[in-house]
Amino acid sequence: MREQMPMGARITRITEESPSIRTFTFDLAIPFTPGQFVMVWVPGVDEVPMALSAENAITVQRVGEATAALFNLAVGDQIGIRGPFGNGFAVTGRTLAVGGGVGVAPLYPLAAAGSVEIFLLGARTAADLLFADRLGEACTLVTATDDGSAGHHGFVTHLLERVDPVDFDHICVCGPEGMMRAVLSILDREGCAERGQFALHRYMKCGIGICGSCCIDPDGLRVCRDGPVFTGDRLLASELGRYTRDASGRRKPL
Amino acid sequence: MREQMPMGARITRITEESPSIRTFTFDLAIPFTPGQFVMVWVPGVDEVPMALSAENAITVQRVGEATAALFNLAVGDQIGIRGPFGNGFAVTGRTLAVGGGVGVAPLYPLAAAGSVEIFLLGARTAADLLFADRLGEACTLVTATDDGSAGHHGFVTHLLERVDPVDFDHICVCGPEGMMRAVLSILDREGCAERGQFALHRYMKCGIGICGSCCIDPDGLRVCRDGPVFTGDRLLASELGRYTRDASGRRKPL
Amino acid sequence: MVTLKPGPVTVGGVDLGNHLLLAAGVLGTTGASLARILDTGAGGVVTKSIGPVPKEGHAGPCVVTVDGGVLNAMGLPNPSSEFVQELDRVRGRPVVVSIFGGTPEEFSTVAGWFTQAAAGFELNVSCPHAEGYGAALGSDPAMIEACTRAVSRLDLPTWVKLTPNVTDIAACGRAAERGGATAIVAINTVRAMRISTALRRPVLGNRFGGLSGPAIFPIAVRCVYDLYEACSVPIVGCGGVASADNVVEMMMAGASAVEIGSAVQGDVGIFGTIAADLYSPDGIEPQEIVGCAHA
Amino acid sequence: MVTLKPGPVTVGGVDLGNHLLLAAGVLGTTGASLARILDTGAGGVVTKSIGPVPKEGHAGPCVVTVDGGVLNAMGLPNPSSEFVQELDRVRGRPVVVSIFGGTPEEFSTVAGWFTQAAAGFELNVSCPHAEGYGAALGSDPAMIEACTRAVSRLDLPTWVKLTPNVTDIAACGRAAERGGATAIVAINTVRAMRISTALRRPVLGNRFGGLSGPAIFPIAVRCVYDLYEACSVPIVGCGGVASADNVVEMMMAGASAVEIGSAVQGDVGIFGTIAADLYSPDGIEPQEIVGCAHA
Ligand SMILES: Cc1cc2nc3c(=O)[nH]c(=O)nc-3n(C[C@H](O)[C@H](O)[C@H](O)COP(=O)(O)OP(=O)(O)OC[C@H]3O[C@@H](n4cnc5c(N)ncnc54)[C@H](O)[C@@H]3O)c2cc1C
Ligand SMILES: Cc1cc2nc3c(=O)[nH]c(=O)nc-3n(C[C@H](O)[C@H](O)[C@H](O)COP(=O)(O)OP(=O)(O)OC[C@H]3O[C@@H](n4cnc5c(N)ncnc54)[C@H](O)[C@@H]3O)c2cc1C
Ligand SMILES: Cc1cc2nc3c(=O)[nH]c(=O)nc-3n(C[C@H](O)[C@H](O)[C@H](O)COP(=O)(O)O)c2cc1C
Ligand SMILES: Cc1cc2nc3c(=O)[nH]c(=O)nc-3n(C[C@H](O)[C@H](O)[C@H](O)COP(=O)(O)O)c2cc1C
Ligand code: FES
Ligand code: FES
Repeated sequence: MREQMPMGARITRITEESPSIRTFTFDLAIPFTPGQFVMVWVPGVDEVPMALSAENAITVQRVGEATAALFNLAVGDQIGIRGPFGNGFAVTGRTLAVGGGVGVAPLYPLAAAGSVEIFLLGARTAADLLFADRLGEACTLVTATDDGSAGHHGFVTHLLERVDPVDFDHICVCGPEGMMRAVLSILDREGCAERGQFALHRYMKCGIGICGSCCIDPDGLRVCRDGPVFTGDRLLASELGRYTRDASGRRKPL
Repeated sequence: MREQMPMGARITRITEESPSIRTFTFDLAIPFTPGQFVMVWVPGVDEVPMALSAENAITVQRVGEATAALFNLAVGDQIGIRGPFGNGFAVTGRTLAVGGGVGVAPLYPLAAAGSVEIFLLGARTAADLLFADRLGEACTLVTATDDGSAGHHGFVTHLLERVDPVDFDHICVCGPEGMMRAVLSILDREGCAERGQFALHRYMKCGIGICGSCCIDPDGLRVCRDGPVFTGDRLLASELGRYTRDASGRRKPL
Repeated sequence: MVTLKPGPVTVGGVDLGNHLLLAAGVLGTTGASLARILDTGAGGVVTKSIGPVPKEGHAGPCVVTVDGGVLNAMGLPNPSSEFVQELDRVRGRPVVVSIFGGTPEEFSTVAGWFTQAAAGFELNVSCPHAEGYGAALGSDPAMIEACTRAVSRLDLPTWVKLTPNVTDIAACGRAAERGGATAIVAINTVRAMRISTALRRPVLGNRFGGLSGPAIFPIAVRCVYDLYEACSVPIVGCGGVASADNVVEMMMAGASAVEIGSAVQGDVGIFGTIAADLYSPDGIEPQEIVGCAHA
Repeated sequence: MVTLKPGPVTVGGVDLGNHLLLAAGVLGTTGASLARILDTGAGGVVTKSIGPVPKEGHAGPCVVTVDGGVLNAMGLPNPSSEFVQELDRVRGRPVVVSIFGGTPEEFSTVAGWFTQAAAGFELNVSCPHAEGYGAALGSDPAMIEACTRAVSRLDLPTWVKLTPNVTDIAACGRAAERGGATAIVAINTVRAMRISTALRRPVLGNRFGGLSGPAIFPIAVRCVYDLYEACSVPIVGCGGVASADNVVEMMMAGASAVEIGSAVQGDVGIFGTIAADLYSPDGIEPQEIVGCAHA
C-alpha cells in the first residue's frame, strides 16, 4: 500500500464567491480530473470531502462545523489535503453541464478546460450563482434562479426543456440531490439516462473505498471510489433523491 | 522493503564430484553473476551460504551439521533458497582464475561463461580436483595437488610463478583462506593487488548486510553485501588469512 | 503454490461458501455493500460492529494509508438497532454480525436484536481506539470470558475477535473458549499512530488508531500460531491477508478460515481474485494444511 | 520539511554527534563495523547486545525480508566479555553498549566489564525471541525496575529499551524510570512469524521472531507518544525510521533522538543520507519539535 498521508497546504487566497461560498486557494498543485475530490483536514475539527474547483483550490459552502471552521481560517493558515480521489467526469464529444448551488464546483474546471458547450447554472438567488462570470467566458451559459433575480425564474431543470439532451454526448450534473434526481428523470424520459454523469455526495469518512460509509443502495457502489461520478443508467433504481445515510449509517429521508 | 522469503527448491539431481563434495541441482533457475551466493535453508537444521555453481545448482563440501544434513537429502527433497546475494566477480578483459578446494564452485560459472583464459586449479589429491574435466573444456587448465597425484606437486600458488599475473586484467581467486592470502601476497609483490578479485568466506547469518556477523577488519566491510568479492588492494591490511569470527562473534585465529 | 479443493466449509458453527470472509468494519455498513462482497466471491461477511446506541464515530481524519498498511480510528460509527433492517438484503446468506458493548449485558442486548438475522456473532473485544469498548475490555481475560458467556448463551455461533495489543494473546483466547466461543478471530488492528510533520499533530482525529494491511501480516500469523497451540476451537485468521498464498500461510499457522479487510482498497473484487488463485478442482483437502506448520 | 540546526546533543547523559544512532544488533558485532557507521554520519552507535556468556544464536534462517520490513530471530549471538577488546577501535566515541542478562545480577556483571569502554548502557529487556532473556523479563515492570537499578548503580548513563509486546508500555517506562533509567528506548521488534508455504514450516529457525522496518513505524510512533506522556526522562525513538521526515515525526511524538536499524539494508550510508536531509544551518532548534505533537 502506497503511503498517502495528508499533505500540508497553506492557504494563499480566500475568495468570497457568494455570502455562503468561498474559494480557498492553496500552495499545492494537485493534478486531477474534474469531478475528483480531496479530503480536506481542518486541524482539530474534522476532515470533509470537497471537489477540486481548480488544481490548487476548493470552493466551499458553509453548512456546519467543519466548513464554519474553514471559514474562520485566514491566508497563511494550514490545512491538510489527501487525494485526489474518485473517478471524475469522462467526456469526449459534445457536453452539456447542469449545475446547482455549490455543485458547480466540480463542473467548473471541466468548463474551464473547454470541455463544456452549454452550461445550465442554477441557484436560489442571483448572488448565489457560482462562477457565473468565468463560466460565461468558457462556454454558453444559461442561468436560472429560484427567486427570478437573474436568468430564468425557476429551477435549473426547467432549462433542460430548452435544450435537447439527446443532442449531447454527455450531460454532466452536480447539485442538490432533488435537482439531480429531476435531471435523471428527464434524461430517462428522453431515453438517454446513460449519457448523464452525476457527481454524487454521500457521507465520507475514508475516501479510499474501505470504510463503507458512502455506499449507495441497491448495488453497494462506493461513491468515494466507484464514483463520485456515475452514469445515469446506474442510478435509475438507486436511493438517489430518496434517502441518504448519516455519519452513523442510519438512513435519512431526503 | 521487498519481500524475499526463501523459495522452495526441489532437488532434481545430486552429483558426486569428489568423496566430500556434491553438486545439488534444483528445479529453480536463479539469474546471477558468478561469485554471488545464496542462503541455503536445510529445513529443521540451519541456513548456510553457498555460492551458485550454476543458475540452478550449488556445490557443497561436507564439513559440519548443515552440510551433512544436505548430504542426507535425496532427489525430490525440498530445500529453501534466498538470494542471489552479494556482488559477484566483475571481469572485462583477460582473466586468470585461481581456485582451491570447494572454492572452485563460484569460479566455475565464470569459466563456463567463457570469461576465464587460464584456470589454476588446486586440491589435496587428484580425486578432489573439482570440475577439472569441464574446466579443461572451457579454458586452459593447469592443476596442482598437495600430494602430487595430479598436475603440479605442491600448492596452487606455485603455479602462479609460471604465469605472469601482470599479463591479466583480473585475477579471480577463491579457496582456503591461507591460499588466498598467499595469492594476495604474490599480487602485492608484483604490484597488481588491485587486479585480484577474492571471493571471501565469513560467518553469515542474514546475507543482506544488516546483522554484522560477516564484517571484516579493519574497515567493517560486510562480506555478504559489500562482497563477497573484494579487490586485493582493499584486503591488504585486512584480517584475511589471520583470523575470522565464529557464530558468536569471537575471533578465531586461522 | 498449494491449491485447495473448493466447496462449502463450516467454521465455528457458521456455514460459509469458502474460506474467505470480509473483515468487520470494512464495507460492512449497509446490506447492499455486504451483498456486493458476497456476490464477488466472499464465502461469508462480517458486518460493521454494532453497538447499544447509534454512534457517529471519531472526527476525521479517520483513515490514512501508510507504508504497507492502513491506519484507522473510525470510532465504531454504527446505526445500532436500525442495522437489523439492513440485513433484510442478505437474509439467509452467511452473515456474521459483529457486535460490541461496554458490559456483558450490553453485548447480550445487542446480540438479542439479531438472533433472526445473524448466522453467528463476532464479539469485538479488540478495537484499539474506542474508549470503554473493544480492547478496553479485551485485554482483561475475565471480561472477555464474561462478554463471551453473555452472548454464547443465545445458542448462536459465537466468534470472539481478539486484540494483538496484549502481553499474552493465548490467555485471551483461552478466556474466550471458557466463555463458550465457537471460534476465535485474530487479529484486530495493531495500536498505532502517525503524526503529520507538516501540521505537527497526530494525523487521526482520535490521535491514535489501529494499523491493518500487509504491515501486520507477520504479527497476525504469529497470533494465529500461538492461539492454535493454546486453544481447541477453530481460529479465523485476520490481518494483512492480500493473496491466495497469504491465505494458505494463515491456514498453515492454524486458521480454519480467514478474514480480509484492508486489501479491498487495492481491489474491491479481491475475494474473487483470491478464490480464483486459491481453489482448483484438483486441489488438496483444505483440512490437510490447517495448522500443518506446527508439525 | 522541517530542518534542524546541526550540532552535538546530549540525551540521557550520553553525548552524541547528532540525533541519529545505530540500533542495537544491527552491524554492531565488531568495533570496525561500529566505527564505519560512525564515520558515515551516525551521531552515536549502540552495540550488539552482550550477555553473560558467549552465545551462537539461533539456527538459521535468522533473518528474512518481508513486505515492508525485516523479520529476525538472531537469538542474541554475542562474544560476551571478549567484546570489550572490540571497543578499543571506537574508544572515546559515542558508543552505547547494549547488554542483557537473565537476572539483575547478570545485568550488573555484564555492565561491569564495560565501565571503561561505554559512554552508557542500553538494557535489552525487550528482545522477543530469546528464551529467559529480553522480553521474558521486560513484560514485568518489577523485573524491569530491578534490572535497571542493578545497572544504574554503576553511575553511567542507563538507557532501557522496551518491548511493544505488552498491554501497557507506559507502565514499563515508569518502571524503568523508577529503577534509575536516564533514557527510555522504544521500541524493540514486534513479535511476529512467517511460514514458508512451500516448505510448510515457520521460516525462522526459531519459528517466531521480531518484526522491524517501515511496517512497525506507526507502532513505534505510538509507543513513543505514550511514553512521552507517561515519563519524564528523555525517549529515544526506534522502529522503522528510514528518512529525515521519519526522524522529525519521531521527535514530534516525543523522541529526543532516534535509532535506526533495518534501514541500513537499503543503504549502509543511511546515516549520512538522513543527516544531509535533516540538518541545515538555518534549521530550527531541535528542542522546538520534541513532543510538539502533544500540544
Ligand atoms: C464527493 C464530494 C464532494 C463535495 N464537494 C463539495 C464542494 O466542492 N463544496 C462544498 O461546499 N461541499 C462539498 N461537499 C459537501 C461537503 O463535504 C459537506 O458540506 C461538508 O462535509 C459539511 O461539513 P460540516 O462539518 O461543515 O457540516 P456538518 O454540520 O458536519 O454536516 C452538515 C451536512 O454536511 C454533510 N457532511 C458532513 N460531513 C460530511 C462528510 N464527511 N462527508 C460528506 N458529507 C458530509 C452531511 O450531509 C451533513 O448533514 C462534497 C461532498 C462530497 C461527498
Ligand atoms: C559467500 C560464501 C559462499 C560459500 N560457498 C560455498 C560453496 O559453494 N560450497 C561450500 O561447500 N561451502 C561454501 N561456503 C562455506 C559454507 O557456508 C560452510 O561450509 C557451511 O556453512 C558449513 O556449515 P555446517 O553446518 O555444515 O558446518 P558447521 O559445523 O556449522 O561449521 C563448520 C564451519 O563452516 C563454517 N560455517 C558454518 N556456518 C556458517 C555460516 N552460516 N556462514 C559461513 N560459514 C559457516 C564455519 O567456518 C564453521 O567453522 C561458502 C561460504 C560463504 C560465506
Ligand atoms: C476502516 C476499518 C474499519 C474497521 N472497523 C472494525 C470494526 O468495526 N470492528 C472490528 O472488529 N474490526 C474493525 N476493523 C478491523 C478489521 O476488521 C481487521 O481486523 C483489521 O483491519 C485487520 O485486517 P486487514 O489487515 O485485512 O484489514 C476495521 C478496520 C479498518 C481498516
Ligand atoms: C538483525 C537484527 C538484530 C537485532 N539485534 C538486537 C539486539 O541484539 N538487541 C536489541 O536490543 N535489539 C536488536 N534488534 C532490534 C533493533 O535494535 C531495533 O529495535 C528494531 O530493529 C527496530 O528498529 P528498525 O525498524 O530501525 O530496525 C535487532 C534487529 C535486527 C533487525
Ligand atoms: S468514504 Fe469510506 S468507502 Fe467511501
Ligand atoms: S551476514 Fe549479516 S551482515 Fe553479512
